[in-house]
Amino acid sequence: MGNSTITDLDDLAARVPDGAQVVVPPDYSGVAMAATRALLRRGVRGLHLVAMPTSGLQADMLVGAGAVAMVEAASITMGEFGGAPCFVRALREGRIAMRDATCPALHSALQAGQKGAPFMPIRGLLGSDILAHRDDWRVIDNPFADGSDPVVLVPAIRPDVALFHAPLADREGNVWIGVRRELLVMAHAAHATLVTVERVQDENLLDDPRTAAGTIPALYVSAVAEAAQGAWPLQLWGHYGLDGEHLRTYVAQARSDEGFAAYMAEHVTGKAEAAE
Amino acid sequence: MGNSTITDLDDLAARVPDGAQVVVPPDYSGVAMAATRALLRRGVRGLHLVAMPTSGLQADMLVGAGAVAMVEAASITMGEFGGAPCFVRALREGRIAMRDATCPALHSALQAGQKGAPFMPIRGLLGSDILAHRDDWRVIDNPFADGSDPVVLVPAIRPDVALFHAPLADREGNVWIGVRRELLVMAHAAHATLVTVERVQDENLLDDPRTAAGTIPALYVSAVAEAAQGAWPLQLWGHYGLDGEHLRTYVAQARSDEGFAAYMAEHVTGKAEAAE
Amino acid sequence: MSAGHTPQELLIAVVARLLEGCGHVAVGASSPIPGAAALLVRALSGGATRVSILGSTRNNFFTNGGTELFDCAAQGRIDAFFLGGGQIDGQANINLVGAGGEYPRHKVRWPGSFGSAFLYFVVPKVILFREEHTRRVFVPRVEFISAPGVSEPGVYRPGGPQAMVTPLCLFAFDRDRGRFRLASLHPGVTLEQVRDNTGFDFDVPDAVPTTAVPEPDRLDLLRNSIRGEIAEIYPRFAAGAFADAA
Amino acid sequence: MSAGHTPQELLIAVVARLLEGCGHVAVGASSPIPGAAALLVRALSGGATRVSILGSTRNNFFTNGGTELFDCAAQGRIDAFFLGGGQIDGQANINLVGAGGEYPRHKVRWPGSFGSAFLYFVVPKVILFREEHTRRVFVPRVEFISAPGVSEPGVYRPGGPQAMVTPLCLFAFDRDRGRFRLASLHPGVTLEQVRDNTGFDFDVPDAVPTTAVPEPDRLDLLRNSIRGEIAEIYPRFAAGAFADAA
Repeated sequence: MGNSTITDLDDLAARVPDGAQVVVPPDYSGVAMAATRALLRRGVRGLHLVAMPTSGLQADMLVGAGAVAMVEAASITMGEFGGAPCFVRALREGRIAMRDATCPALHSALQAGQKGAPFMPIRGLLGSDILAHRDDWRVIDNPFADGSDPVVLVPAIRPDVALFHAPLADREGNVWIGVRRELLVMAHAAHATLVTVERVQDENLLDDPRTAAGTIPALYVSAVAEAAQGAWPLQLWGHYGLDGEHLRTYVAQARSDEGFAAYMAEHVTGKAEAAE
Repeated sequence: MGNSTITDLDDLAARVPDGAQVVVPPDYSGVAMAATRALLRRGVRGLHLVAMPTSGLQADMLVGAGAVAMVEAASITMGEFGGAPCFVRALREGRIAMRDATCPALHSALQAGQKGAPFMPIRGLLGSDILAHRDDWRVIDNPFADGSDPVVLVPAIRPDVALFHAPLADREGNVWIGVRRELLVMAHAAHATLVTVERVQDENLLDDPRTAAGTIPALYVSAVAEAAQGAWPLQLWGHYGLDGEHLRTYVAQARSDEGFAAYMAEHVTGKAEAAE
Repeated sequence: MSAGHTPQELLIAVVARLLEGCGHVAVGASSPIPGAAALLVRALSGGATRVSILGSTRNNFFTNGGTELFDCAAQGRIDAFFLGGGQIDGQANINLVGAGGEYPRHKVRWPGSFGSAFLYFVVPKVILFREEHTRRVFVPRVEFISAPGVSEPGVYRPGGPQAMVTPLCLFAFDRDRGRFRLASLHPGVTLEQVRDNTGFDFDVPDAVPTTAVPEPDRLDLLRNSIRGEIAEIYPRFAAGAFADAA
Repeated sequence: MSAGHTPQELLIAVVARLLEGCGHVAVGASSPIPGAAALLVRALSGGATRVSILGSTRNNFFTNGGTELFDCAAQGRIDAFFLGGGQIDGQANINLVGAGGEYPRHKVRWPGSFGSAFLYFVVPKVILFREEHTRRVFVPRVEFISAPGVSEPGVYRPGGPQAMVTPLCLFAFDRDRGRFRLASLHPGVTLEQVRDNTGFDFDVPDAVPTTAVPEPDRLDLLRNSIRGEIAEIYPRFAAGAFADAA
């Protein structure tokens, strides 16, 4: 448990075992797309993908490639570009298991994992079909209430792997995430945390109190790989916007298995990208 | 619920009602000592003081002055300067109620308050006399465990007031707390948050992503007062150390009611300090 | 454009009236009309109303990650929020998950429930908003309850639905009776038109008012100032939704 | 100073041996000897052992506030921690609250339990450390259990006491039997001396080893490098605890 390893994309991808429970952030928060492509090239299988709390392109590509056994999410969508084509198709054809949730239920379950608490109570949900389909959740009567007060308990999530992209790391493996605190919670809760960054700098992020406040200490980071534009074609807050033209192309191609295969060949498994 | 008020120490002190549940940080995290002296000058009474999770000089002075009805804490101590004299005396003489806790139980209860969760499970405590004396806590069997797995539940803390000192605020009332995240949790959980700062700056703290990562947004801040050296004689991280000579004097004087009264007259209610 | 305002300007004005007096309005992703309405109310309040817009940089001051919106709402610091649904029924149940066939293998799958089954319970004033008023959306009974409109006694629920805004009309929601009541018909819309396009039963007062058109000063504000603010997040919407400033 | 080392140097060496192989050692406030021992083990490990010292700026990398130490421990990321107590009994129960009279009106009141009743349960290797070895401290039964030494079957407890270091000796703790066993006597200390000053019963092996004195290379490290590191947090301790470097 010394400092984290500074490595490359292929090594990072090799650290995600088949069948792992992998937690990933929403499209706006720093998605490790370059690492996801490396993961797809290595042919990962059987993932239990936990969106914290939503996902889009990343989930859709992983599902489309047959890498996912189960999706747990409050939402899977390509946002203004439409539904997630491979996800929707796989769900309809029964090729993946689905655990629908709400955003705050997922955040609370992850925070329970972060805190080593066995579960967390979460308001709402009562009377919803989300709850009706979650046999892994429980309803108890709040023992502090005077009268009856049913409350849902969600079990802690301690993912095998947290995978995300951030602007900056240092040579010790400290990672700067600014106000995107869900990334810090993910790293705390997960057994292994794999991060791609735009850039690795020499100065220790913890030495400056301003950057320290937005930093995940290396203790929680297993490995870091440099990947410039590593969230492309998604955005990275404060650095670059999403590539709308590319996303429109993706959504159009992914509407069919053949189109998705063509997209994969061109952008993921093809020669140009293999050198990534 | 617009921006927070920029005000002065006396107005800040006037915003703490008698009988309020007030949460305060540990001695090293930014204690609003100048505001505490203003509070003592206004003669506050009946406070339910919650240390998050420990306190020292601040709790001792408030207890010594008869301002406190109940203390909830994992520890009350003057650290290397010894025990907290007024606290120890008041406890022995039965003048205050005491709720002993552990640090993580208090942090979890406050986080439950922050999240609007009715309670939080917390590990440990089973078999302790802390638990034996907390009739406001509950033990349930973890409903997710296969066998028996008793776990303690602590009810959420939503303090009336959070009171602390920080290095910096801006004119909107955003407050910079760096890595001292317990201050942010306090502000989220409390109904009113009163903050003293070394300095109020013109630039908005949320405009720079580095300072934003360590900032409590004004939404959670009721009022801010400028108080240079506002933690004195305690330390403020990154700004000044504690005044050891003064603290030794305090501990020596506070050993008796008379000595404490003399300290108060000289340093709190006396003319010099009244102009603070 | 009818009677001096665009359809979007009318809906913004209707939503804005529902938000008046709110201390803090939060607006989710992909919600240009609610977002514009919230910004309008803020402008009218002289800054007393705070607005948080997910996806906006300028109007999002959260510093504690993705959980903060929900924590903030549960703390009672958010007065109004917006929800929609692929299906909405007469009890204000909303469905953001799917329709046709059996869950999870629905024939049509929508993105998912997001934070609906939490915010619908804790935010005092939830406004349902849909830009499509058809029997496809307004169904007798949703096929999947992402979040229920009403809860049994004993369920912790300080929040819930207050009104629903559509391109045809404004509904009020009676939480005790668990039913919508037609509050006003937008200019030019008939009761029959609403009935024909609504799959659930709702209450109708003896005299149905007509929705007030946007006040001229508000139209000025929208066209001169809000248009620019909302363009940060929804440039395409901002370009098409407003009439030119006078 | 006896046999070429100070009493503090001996205790640091004893504690350091208990920490060898740990990935991450955390040290609480007011703990100079455990702190120095942890820094020594880090130096010996070539950096493989991570050390977190509360109150240190240079050896504290936490960025999530006061809760992080406890969360980190519960995640299984802290291998060793130190606890003490105003009273400690033969079942390794510790009392950090008070003695004499009835709680909470104890005649003697100590600071309080801090995180003991959490860390004692979740940190695999908890080392009890006291610089006073008397019957006042080591009592038959603590008057207030801040944290119990052992737990009933079924209680979640991956952690617990492993050993206790005093100025007279080193005890090992048998969690299954809930009893201390004398592991070694410090140089010059007799079994009778330990028995006379210990209020609880403990196991004694047929032959009691003598605690090994600090290895010369470790003394060098302590005097040349650790002394400076620990001075950041405990300047007075650093000035008095070490013999001069050769």
